[in-house]
Amino acid sequence: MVSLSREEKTVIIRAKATAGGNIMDFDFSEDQKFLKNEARKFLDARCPIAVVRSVLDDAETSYDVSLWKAVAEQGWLGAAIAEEHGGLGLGGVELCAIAEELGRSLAPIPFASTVYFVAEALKLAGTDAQKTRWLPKIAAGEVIGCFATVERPGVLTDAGVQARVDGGYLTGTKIPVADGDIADIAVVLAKDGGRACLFLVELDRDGVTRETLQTLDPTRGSAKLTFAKTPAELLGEEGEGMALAESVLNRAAVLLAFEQVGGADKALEAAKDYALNRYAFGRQIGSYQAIKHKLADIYIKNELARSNAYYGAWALDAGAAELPLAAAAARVSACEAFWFAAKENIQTHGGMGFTWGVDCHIYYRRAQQLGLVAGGAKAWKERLVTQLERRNAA
Amino acid sequence: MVSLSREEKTVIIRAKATAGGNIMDFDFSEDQKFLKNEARKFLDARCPIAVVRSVLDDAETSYDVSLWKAVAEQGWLGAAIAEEHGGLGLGGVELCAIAEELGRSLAPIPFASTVYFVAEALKLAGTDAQKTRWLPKIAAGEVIGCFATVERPGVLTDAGVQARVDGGYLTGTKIPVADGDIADIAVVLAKDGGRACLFLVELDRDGVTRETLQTLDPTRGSAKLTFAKTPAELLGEEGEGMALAESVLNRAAVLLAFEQVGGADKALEAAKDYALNRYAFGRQIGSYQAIKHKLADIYIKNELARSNAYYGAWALDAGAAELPLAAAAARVSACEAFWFAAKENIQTHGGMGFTWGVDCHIYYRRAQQLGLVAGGAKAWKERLVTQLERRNAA
Amino acid sequence: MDFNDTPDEAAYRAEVRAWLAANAPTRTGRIDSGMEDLSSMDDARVWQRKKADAGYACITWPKEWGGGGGASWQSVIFGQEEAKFETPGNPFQIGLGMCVPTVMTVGNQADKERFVRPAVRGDEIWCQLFSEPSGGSDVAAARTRALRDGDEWVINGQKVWTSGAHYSDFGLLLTRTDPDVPKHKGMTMFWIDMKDPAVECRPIHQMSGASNFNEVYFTDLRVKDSQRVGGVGEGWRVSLVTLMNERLAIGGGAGGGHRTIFKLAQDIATLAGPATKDSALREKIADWYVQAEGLKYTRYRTQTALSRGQTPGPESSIGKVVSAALMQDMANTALELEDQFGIISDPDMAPLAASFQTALMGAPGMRIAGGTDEILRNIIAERVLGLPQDIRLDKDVAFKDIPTGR
Amino acid sequence: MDFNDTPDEAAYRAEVRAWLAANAPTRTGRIDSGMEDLSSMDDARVWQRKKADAGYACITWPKEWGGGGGASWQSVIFGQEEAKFETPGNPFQIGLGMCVPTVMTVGNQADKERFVRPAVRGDEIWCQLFSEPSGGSDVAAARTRALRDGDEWVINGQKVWTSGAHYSDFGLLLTRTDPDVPKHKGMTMFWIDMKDPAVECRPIHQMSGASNFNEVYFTDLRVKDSQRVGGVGEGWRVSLVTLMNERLAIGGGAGGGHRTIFKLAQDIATLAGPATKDSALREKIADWYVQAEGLKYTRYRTQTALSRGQTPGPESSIGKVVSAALMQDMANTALELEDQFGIISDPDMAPLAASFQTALMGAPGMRIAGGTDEILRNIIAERVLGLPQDIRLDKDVAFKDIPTGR
Repeated sequence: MVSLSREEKTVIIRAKATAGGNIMDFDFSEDQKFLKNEARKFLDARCPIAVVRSVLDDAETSYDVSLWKAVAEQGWLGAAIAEEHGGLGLGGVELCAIAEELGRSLAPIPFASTVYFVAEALKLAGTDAQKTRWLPKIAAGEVIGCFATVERPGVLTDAGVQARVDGGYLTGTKIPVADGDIADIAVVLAKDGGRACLFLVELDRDGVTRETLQTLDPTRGSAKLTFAKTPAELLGEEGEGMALAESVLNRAAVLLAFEQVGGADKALEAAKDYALNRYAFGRQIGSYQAIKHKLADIYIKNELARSNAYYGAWALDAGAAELPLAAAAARVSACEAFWFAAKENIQTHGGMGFTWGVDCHIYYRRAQQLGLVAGGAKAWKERLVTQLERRNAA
Repeated sequence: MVSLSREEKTVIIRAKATAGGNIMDFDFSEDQKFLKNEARKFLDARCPIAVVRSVLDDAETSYDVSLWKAVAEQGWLGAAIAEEHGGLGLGGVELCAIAEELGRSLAPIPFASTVYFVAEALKLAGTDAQKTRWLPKIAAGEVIGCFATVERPGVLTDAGVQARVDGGYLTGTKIPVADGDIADIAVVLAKDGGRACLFLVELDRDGVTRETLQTLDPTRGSAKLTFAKTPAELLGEEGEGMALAESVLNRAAVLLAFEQVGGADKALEAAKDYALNRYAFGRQIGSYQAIKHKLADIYIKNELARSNAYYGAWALDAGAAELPLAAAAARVSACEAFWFAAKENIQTHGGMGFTWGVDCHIYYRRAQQLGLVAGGAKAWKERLVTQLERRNAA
Repeated sequence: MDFNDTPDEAAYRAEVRAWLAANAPTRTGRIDSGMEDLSSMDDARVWQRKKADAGYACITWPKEWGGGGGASWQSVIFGQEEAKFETPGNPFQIGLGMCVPTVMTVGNQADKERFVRPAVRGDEIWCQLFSEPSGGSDVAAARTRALRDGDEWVINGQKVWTSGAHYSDFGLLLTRTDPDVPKHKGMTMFWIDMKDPAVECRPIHQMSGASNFNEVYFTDLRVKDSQRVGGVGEGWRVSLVTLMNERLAIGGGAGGGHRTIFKLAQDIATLAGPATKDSALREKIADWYVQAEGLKYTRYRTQTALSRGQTPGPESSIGKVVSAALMQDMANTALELEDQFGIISDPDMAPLAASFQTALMGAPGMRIAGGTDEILRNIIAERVLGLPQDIRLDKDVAFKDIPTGR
Repeated sequence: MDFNDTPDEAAYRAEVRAWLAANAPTRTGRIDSGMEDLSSMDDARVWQRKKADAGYACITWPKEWGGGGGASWQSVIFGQEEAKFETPGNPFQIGLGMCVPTVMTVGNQADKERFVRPAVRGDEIWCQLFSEPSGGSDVAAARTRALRDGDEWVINGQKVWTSGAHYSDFGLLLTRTDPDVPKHKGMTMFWIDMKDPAVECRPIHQMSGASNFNEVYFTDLRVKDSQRVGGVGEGWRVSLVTLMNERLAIGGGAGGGHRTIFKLAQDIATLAGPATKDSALREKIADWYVQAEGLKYTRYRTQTALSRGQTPGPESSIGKVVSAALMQDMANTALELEDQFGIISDPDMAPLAASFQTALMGAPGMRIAGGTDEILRNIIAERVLGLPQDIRLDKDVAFKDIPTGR
């Protein structure tokens, strides 16, 4: 083994320096690990891959109702909701721990839309009345939410928001809306007097048309929502719509990153198990460096994504000013990790890997769903660098 | 072996279609192969790596004078120069064949500057008088040329040209200028009356200061040229400077691509030889897939680069309208191939690979020299896509 | 380097063009739907027979066997010209490209006379039965058992990844006849009648939704010893003849994809402005372009070699490795451009009829079918660069003693 | 996840900060020039002794051996705080990080008493003599021969890639004592006096121009049997103890590089406009940032484990693989931005004192020294993921019979 050169040591020394800070506790706490472990046990029992597959193969459903109920009974929906609003009053890190396990199990439920987006939006911008009315229902699993922003291909921009609210009535179209096919309420980005605002819309009201969409991931639902003079209630400050939407996206990005890390870990495990049990030319395929190094690369990306997600979790929990940058880093890293793990897991499985009957493609589909639902990695890279410029300028 | 799927066959069928054309002769001809083969034999004998190393280790020289003379005697300098101007009157493809062999041997001579840049510039824009005066001297090896365009970091732009010509006298600075340390004449891009033009400058005239530069590739020379009221003769139409410079760069890009392909092939051979003769853990390291697949990837990039260079050679030789696009594709592909081959050849050599005594770093240095001398791959990618847009619009 | 024909070539090309103009359907740009629907199968048979009658099917094969009795440069020219037309899909490729040439090389006289002409005319279609569930890339791991019974053999087992098994008339079948000798020594090749009731085909459902392959089961299939192709125990050598031909078939190349993604970019904005001006996209397009063009010109080099009657260099083996990864990367990039909208796979709603969503789901199969990226890199490293084979633990062991993890 | 100290931690950190403020030089940002110039070597010794006197050298080691007798969380805190100062380079790292711990683990009592304290105080410096020209990554291929001669051993052979051999007082030397048994069984470890005339050091000239390593030659070097570290034939087991410690030392991480390239971009234009607005560059910066930050936070996780007295997880092994490739890619991208100008490597002329040209020439060594990318991926695959080792042909063969190509 060649020893370390001086350049290297210098790099390491400097790196240690940049790593400075007080950090003595950069991991889940014992309590959080216990919660995470319980969540895994629960999901291993209640959400084996067969459950996901049944949603995949059933064109009529986009989520597993009984799993949704069971998750509600666990109190996870309200994990990060204050006790006064019927939640457990835990912190953001606890929710991250749950998210990682949900991602591992590919849980086919509208958890992200309801909790990461709508509940976070309410906590962030809701009036006491709005919180008191909706958060307890969300915590109890009585209400499914969805977050409706874009209307066409491409990134979310102010100019792209055509939906209009006039005198409290919403008219326009949102597509795609994750879980819009089953949601009870929607947080909608629309313009009132030309200024973007967030609105709370009950989907059982007049003028709501839903069209279920065919997507790459049938284990999660999506819809086109059309509104014609539908009653809409302002959420947050007038004209703050874009800023609020971005704040919600930042929080969701961190939580989604944990789901992605969980999914990427599971894909790596699947590849590893196959590589250990599949023989070619009289050897385990896992004994070939082409496979060994492929899996090592997956591992590396997963660990980088996990570390970036941890920092995001801290920023989320501490409500730190670093959140926008930390969220962008967590998202970019997690999108890359899950996509890479999912596609190389298929490759590791060879011929079986691209058959419908083997589970690989379910991870591949979910990697795209999670990678696009809060906006794609490309847009988040631009956000990240913009944040970097601000920080360097400061 | 899994058979081909229908999608694949479809792709192949469509690919064949796009490949359409009449192409029945997309390779060097027998005569050209003979010339190429003779060139290789000559350079194997006259330019072993030891010759390159002696230039590398001698801080005083930037080229091998005796090799330069010998190459001139071979007539290569005038290969693509008309017989009336003392050349062999061969075509561009023949010059490409020679370029590939020069690249293979890392020949430490100012061939590119003199032939690909200056001779091509004269052929393209020179008056009969200018051609009659300079081309025979170039063909005979009596004159070394250099091509001076940029003055600062970043791509060549009209705004970046600060050098001025006033009443036939040039004032300004050019840096870096490949082979500017040894050249007799320079083709200089400068502004006259605010419009960019090419000028022919004899470097033994008044007001010329040369400062030899320390570069990443000491086997090739480079200098900072400062002009103070130095006599300069217009080359080509007034105000056509940028356009002419680009035409010269397009021709040079194709010829440089062959040098790069030659160098990349040699780097691959070096890696292969080492992988076959070096043992680790009781096996040839070439029996490990990490090495096998690394070398396969080098081979793939080299073949792609070779094919793109062939198309560039055709466009160069036929003076085809496709030249700007073909040249950009050849350059982008060749830069990528030589850089990848050079750095992974070092990696294949392990600890020995990054020592001064082993030759790997000489290829690594030359890959950068050839990759930057006509402008870097990044700029050429932009040029390529601009050409694509024009073609698609047409 | 010359794009111009010699007088002979020009004359032949003119003749071919005239014939094609008179006989071939014109290209519509539509990608053929594959042999799953049988009408297009009929079209294919009709077209093949037309070509055979005119001497344009298997141009380089002897006339007495239904070929064109022509030179290789003629077959290259015909291929170039035919590719400009929207000809029916080619279900004969595996038969004429792999199986029948194997019969012609190692089969007995009777078989040659029986099979070659009908195959050339498209009257009979062949499939290749090599891969097995336990094998995958390791063809020599075949376990389908053939037991001698007097003048016959009794075959039991399963094959997988067979293209066109369900519409084929005959199949070239690799079997294990002696498990007690090393794997490469105990195999034997047969031709079989795919319509035999002892042969069952089941389509394989792929993640893309398509079913391009079959599993094929043999239950006490009885074949005559005269159906043997090559000697007993020589199956491996025979299979190499077949697979050598497959290599050449693998062209690859996702030409033109850059145009499609540029089209997509024209209707999309990034955070920084119009996507067509986005240099990150532009540089990727440049990278994809030089790869796709590089493959195209590499095919030109192959065609040049063929037209000169030389065997093409190994460059043909790089096609699929490059094009499959390119397809996956381009599709993923396109979806990132579409952003949230990218998840929609409904051709009636997604941009460009969801072609990038389709490509995304098809790409993983492309990287595996016809030899995985890893196998192809091994082939390049070993056959092209002459690097050592991977260490083999299964060479001098009796087949039945090779570890399988089961 | 919490960036705040517990009261104990805060108290200790305050104490450390106070001491460092009073005793350490302040960080100037200058990268230390390495141990080649001996003045900085003296600085290093002085600083090490200061720390030892204050109980801040080898904080977790017992007091009676010169350590601080402290807890692991204390040593983490001290490391964090010390890193904020421009402390001298650390020539003691290999000795205190690898060699001396090996002596402490397997050495005899006399050696422990003789060597530990002087090493902690910086009075004596150690180097590690494992790699050989024929070996490289394969440490167990050591051929340096030690022949028994009564109560002594006579050593002949050559080592390579030794950091600091020329300024070291002692070395930990891996030798071959029995070539007739399998390679891992015939080795023995010794400590040697580097000042012995039978030991010759020659610097290795690297492509970067630097000389961070040495070749070390042994000509009839005589050592006492009492200098043996561990039993005869147990050299491999002993070397694993040493190398296990090396793994932990490899942090890696080119943090902050993205700032430098952004600085470069501010003064450069692309064909499309100012480089800072070039999305191709911006997206690369984002990719590098998440990698560098990911490594940084991975180190936080390692520090957290250490501070909790746990052995850190394998995540520490990913550092160099990521950072070395990142360094090479970023340097190449920077040169492409500089375009023609990028070839200039003169620090007085090239942008940012030619730091990217320097990085470009240093990166290849980074990808190899301390374990090649390939070896590290193997380590991750085998030790972290539990995948099988590569097939070994050299395990049960007598060392002298292992193929070497020579």
